[in-house]
Amino acid sequence: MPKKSFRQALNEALHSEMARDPSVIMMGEDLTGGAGANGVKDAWGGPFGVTRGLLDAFGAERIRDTPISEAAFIGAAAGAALTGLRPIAEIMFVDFAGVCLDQIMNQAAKFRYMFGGRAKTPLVIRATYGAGSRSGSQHTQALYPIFTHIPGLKVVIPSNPYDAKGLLLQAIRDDDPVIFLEHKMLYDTVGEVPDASYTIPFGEARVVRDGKDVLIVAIGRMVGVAEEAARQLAADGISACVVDPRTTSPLDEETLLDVAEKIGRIVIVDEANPRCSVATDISALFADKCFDALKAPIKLVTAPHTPVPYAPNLEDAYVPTPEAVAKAARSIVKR
Amino acid sequence: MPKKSFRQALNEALHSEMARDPSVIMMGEDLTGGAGANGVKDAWGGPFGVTRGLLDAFGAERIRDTPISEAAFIGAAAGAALTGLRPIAEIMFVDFAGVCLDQIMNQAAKFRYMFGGRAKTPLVIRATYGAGSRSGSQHTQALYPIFTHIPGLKVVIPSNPYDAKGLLLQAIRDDDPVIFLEHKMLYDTVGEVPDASYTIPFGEARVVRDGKDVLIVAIGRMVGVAEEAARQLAADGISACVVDPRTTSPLDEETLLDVAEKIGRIVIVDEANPRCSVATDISALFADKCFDALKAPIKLVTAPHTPVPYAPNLEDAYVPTPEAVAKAARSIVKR
Amino acid sequence: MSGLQLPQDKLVEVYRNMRMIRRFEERVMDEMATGDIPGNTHLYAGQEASAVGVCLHLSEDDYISSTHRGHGHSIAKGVDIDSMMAELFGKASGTCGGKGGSMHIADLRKGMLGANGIVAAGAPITCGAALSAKLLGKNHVAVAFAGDGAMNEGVMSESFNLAKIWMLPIVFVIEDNGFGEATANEHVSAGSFTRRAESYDIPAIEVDGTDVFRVYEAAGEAIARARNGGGPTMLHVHVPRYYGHYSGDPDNYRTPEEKAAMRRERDCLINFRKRVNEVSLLDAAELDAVDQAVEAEIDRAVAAARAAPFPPLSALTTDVYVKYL
Amino acid sequence: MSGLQLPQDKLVEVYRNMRMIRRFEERVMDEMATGDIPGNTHLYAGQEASAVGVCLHLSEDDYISSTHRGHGHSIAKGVDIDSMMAELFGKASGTCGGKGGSMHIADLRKGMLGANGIVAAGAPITCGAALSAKLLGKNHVAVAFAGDGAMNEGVMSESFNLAKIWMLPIVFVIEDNGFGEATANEHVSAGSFTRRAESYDIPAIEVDGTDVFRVYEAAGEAIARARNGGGPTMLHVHVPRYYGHYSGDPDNYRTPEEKAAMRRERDCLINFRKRVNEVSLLDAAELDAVDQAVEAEIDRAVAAARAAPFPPLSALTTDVYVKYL
Ligand SMILES: Cc1ncc(C[n+]2csc(CCOP(=O)(O)OP(=O)(O)O)c2C)c(N)n1
Ligand SMILES: Cc1ncc(C[n+]2csc(CCOP(=O)(O)OP(=O)(O)O)c2C)c(N)n1
Ligand SMILES: [Mg+2]
Ligand SMILES: [Mg+2]
Repeated sequence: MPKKSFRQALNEALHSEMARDPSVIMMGEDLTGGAGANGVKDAWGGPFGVTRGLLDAFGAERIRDTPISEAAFIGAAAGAALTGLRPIAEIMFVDFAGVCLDQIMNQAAKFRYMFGGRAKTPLVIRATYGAGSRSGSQHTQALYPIFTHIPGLKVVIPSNPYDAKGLLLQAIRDDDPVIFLEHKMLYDTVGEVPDASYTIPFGEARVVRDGKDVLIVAIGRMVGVAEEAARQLAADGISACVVDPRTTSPLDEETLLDVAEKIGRIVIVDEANPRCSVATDISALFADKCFDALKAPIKLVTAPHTPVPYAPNLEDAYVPTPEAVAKAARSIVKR
Repeated sequence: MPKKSFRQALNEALHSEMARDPSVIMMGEDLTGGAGANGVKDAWGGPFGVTRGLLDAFGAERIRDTPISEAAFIGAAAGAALTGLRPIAEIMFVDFAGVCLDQIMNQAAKFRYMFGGRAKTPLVIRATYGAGSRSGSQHTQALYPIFTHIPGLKVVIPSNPYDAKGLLLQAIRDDDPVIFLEHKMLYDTVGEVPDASYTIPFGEARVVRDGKDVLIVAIGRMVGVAEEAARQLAADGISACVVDPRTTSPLDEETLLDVAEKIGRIVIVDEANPRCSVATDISALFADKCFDALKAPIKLVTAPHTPVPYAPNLEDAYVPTPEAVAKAARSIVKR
Repeated sequence: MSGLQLPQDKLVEVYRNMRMIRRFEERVMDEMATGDIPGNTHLYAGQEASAVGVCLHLSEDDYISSTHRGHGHSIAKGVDIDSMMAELFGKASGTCGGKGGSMHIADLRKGMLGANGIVAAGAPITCGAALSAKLLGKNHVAVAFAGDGAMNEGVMSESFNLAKIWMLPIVFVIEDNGFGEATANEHVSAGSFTRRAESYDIPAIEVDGTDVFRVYEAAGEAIARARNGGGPTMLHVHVPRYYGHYSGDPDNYRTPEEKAAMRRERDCLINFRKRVNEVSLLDAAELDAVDQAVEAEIDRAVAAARAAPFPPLSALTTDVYVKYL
Repeated sequence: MSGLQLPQDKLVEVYRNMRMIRRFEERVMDEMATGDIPGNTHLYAGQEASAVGVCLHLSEDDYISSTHRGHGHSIAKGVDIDSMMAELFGKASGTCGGKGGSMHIADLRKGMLGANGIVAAGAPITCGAALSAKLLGKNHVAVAFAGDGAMNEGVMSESFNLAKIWMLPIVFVIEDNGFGEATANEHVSAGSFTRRAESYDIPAIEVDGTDVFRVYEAAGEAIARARNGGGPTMLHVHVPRYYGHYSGDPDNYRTPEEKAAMRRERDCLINFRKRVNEVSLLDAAELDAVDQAVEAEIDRAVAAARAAPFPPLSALTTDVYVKYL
């Protein structure tokens, strides 16, 4: 199978879906780069190069560079979704959701319910998230716990190029509002990605690696961290199972509970801040639904309850490491 | 001790603190009611009557009726807090945080950290929350999981008039940004409230009721629901302990763990939506830190993963009931 | 074209819709008193000429968005009053199956994108509907209704800018009733609303919202511009608010005198009757007949709403998603 | 008063500050290439006359807020370049102890309320500082710097309105470099920025930001108005942006020709030298001496920053709260 980057996988999904469905449009800031300027067109192909080539292929009516007005264009995307289009809106950094949360939380997410089921809102909001880029506290947050908390939203957090393409295609074809989160530090990771289109259903976790001594549940970029931890644990004879929920809303409780039942020892790895997080959410699921199978405390390895610092040594200490995950796993296996 | 309503307790705290400290100011929409009009001044005393009389006592320079511009006046309150004032800003319904979250999450909450500890932001944001008022999906949310998730914020959720006064006084004197949440359905509840000023430190849970068979942790309006459930349980010989964290950030882990260790059976009651909630947060705390003392699954009684419906029968079904709490408790006590 | 040149049946429709809104709101106020309508509502009484004068230019395929004060816009856009009344009572037969309530009445089949509990939130949503109309190549337009208070929400300004640079077929109708809740507009709004719109090169028209013919004419110009690819227009419509901000508002920040004068001198229904009578287009008898018909419709709507069942408890957890798991 | 009537030492200070900002940014660009400055930075080179011409009117007790492109404003407001450079390197000796970085440099002792990673977010914060100045009865003013792109964020409009109705001692300085990131301002901004401010009855002045004397004069008028209780003013300052949007930007959406012309014809330092030379206020030798002094200061700052230690790991969890538990 051809190898492609996470970025390229997303770009392919956007190209193929816009070609397939004329009602799909995109809007965002610097989606192309160079709009209205005299130099190269599509100069950026998006702030992270994900939307490159779409302008050429589909034109400025469908690939819309917006003003710096997130509330207006996210709201416009929601309104367009209510009325026959399938917009993909981009929030450059998920941190900026702070200026447009109303349109996401109180509008798009609630239309269908408030209107008694007589509306659908096929909207995708793409945003980058995550620490590691040395960008300080306002360009590095995870924030997916906030979206996962909100009924009416679906929350998708791909961990690898293959999933990125299949989940984005599903998101675009989905009839509900989807928050699609892309970790900046994953864009250059490479993996096998078919050229053809395929969708990955929401709410289906992926068992990344089988194991019998400890279950490591990991989200987004943390899946790679969990895999490395599993390798380290294997070295001292501990067999770790790694599961990637892929979507936090809906959450694949069934698979998570199946595996947890069998293993009974659990570590959850989450880059987000610890309070009211997806990590606590999944822990609470286990503590209620498979309590009798639990053999040890449920360990959470997360970012600390702090903003993301700028200094490289501090930012590296902020993000969960394979070592920290392995340590947490050992602490519950050997007891 | 004199009996006062929740509303009156808050009003007293505002009066006494503004009299004590000239740097305290307030801003919000219809904080007085009738600003610029020809009729009665301070006509509303605030949308819920909480700020009545402050205009008379302290004047329009300190009691500021704002335009409908939450982002601007919450940001202004944050900026004023950075520069020598101690503003109390009111968001009429916490649901409206959607239009000003950036100023709360990326600005006020992060100033001190981003600035390397060289700033303080003594800001209080008061907001009403909660279901029960037949107001539909956009005026009834809890949303405190979102604020609890955000480092740099403190989150206060009083459950009774006595705590309301003591916690609000602490909030105003506190040097960090505080989200102070008032449940609409509690304003008319009455309790003993001293006339004198007193503060209740943050991060100190209250043991509302002692008991040995099951621990019920409840937040805000749910504390009363938990107490009623405890009475019902007592009737069939089950002794329930009820604990009110009072602040979700900081959270009094020590008291919660102490009680949980002794009892080992836990129900958590939370009016917020269930995903990534304070309920899951506290459950995860127990599943990690007092796992060996747990005798049964940790049960969560929360709102469903839906917006708040308008129809009275549906809204009543949305909010956790004493019956549901008692049922959850029985399910883990009898096993 | 001047509203007075409207065909007879249209004139009657205008009057009927204004009366229907007025009586709907008055009746809702009465029913609130019985305690059978849950919560609170924001009544549109006094502002009828704005919704009716604008919506007369619209078809079911055109879009409107509304505010927390949305009954009038819904009725003017053709939403059925039986289901609206049922919605207010929280019944299963309501426009939203009882799940939305007064602040969330929406009917997409009629191009009504929803009342909205969040001030100004409808503006960008309506830009999106206008974008759909534009890209899906239909010749439809979208109208965003908002209040004077909404003009101070940033998303309003953002929407002006977006609508202009994208040349969207949209009209912003700012209904200025002088108040945002209990606060007078002058106390919180700087400058001029028309100049705010004009600063984005959006043409703005100030209109007396107690004269449905004036509204009709201004809206006609604006909507024609939108249909012909001329982009957005803003209407600043001055209207009286008959009741308090919401049904429970004592409204004591306004003097009895000014409220009496308002109803005496700024009533769109009285004005209409005067105008059509002057030019003897419709006689009083015809209009009285309309009043009676309206009364009967509203009685029926209330009776049906009262008789209807609440939604089944199962409705609590449906309609959150088209499909979740 | 005309900037050219400034005393000699002030004139030198103006030049020194502009040169300091220019060289600071050029040096940061060089240091970025070594890979030792983490992340990316937004460089202020080309826009110096705006920050310097405005801040010359301010004391340490006056407030400013800045943007993601904040180095120039910080230097102009008197923030020490050693700690700024150290902050960019992420060192413990940085303005924010290395925890903030380029987009969050703040120094409250100097009245610098912070660069900001969120476009337009500084505007309301600065309204709050202006409110403090007003209520605490000091005669101080606050200046909010923002870019052309920021004019399309709703909170900007909200801040205009709030500043006017509260008659705050504030000046909004909109630095229009023609771009928001890679997107041309004309492509995304409707109407006129000065008319946007004027629509709130805020006086607005359009200024050539390559001429520090023009900026100084316009800012003088605005700040005097603020100090005298006259409320807000908006300055629309046209400036060139020498580098790409951020240090890693290929900037290929601008032609080499236009970039060359920009540097040739719109350089505030060249202009300054020409002006003071024409009226023979300062001779080249004096200015060359300033250049050398600046060079030495920057060398020292970089050397110190490189030598400084990173923050201790314990710093990760401090400064989140004044006191938590
Ligand atoms: C974002 C937001 N802020 C505040 C409110 C509370 N609120 C509801 S209606 C209203 C007044 C709106 O005034 P205006 O726009 O003039 O509409 P009117 O009520 O006069 O029709 C306010 C402040 C809200 N619903 N949403
Ligand atoms: C709310 C928000 N949206 C988008 C961004 C991403 N962003 C950073 S700088 C920038 C362009 C700002 O343009 P302008 O205001 O003209 O300032 P300039 O960079 O030209 O100095 C954008 C879009 C952001 N930081 N914050
Ligand atoms: Mg109004
Ligand atoms: Mg710019």
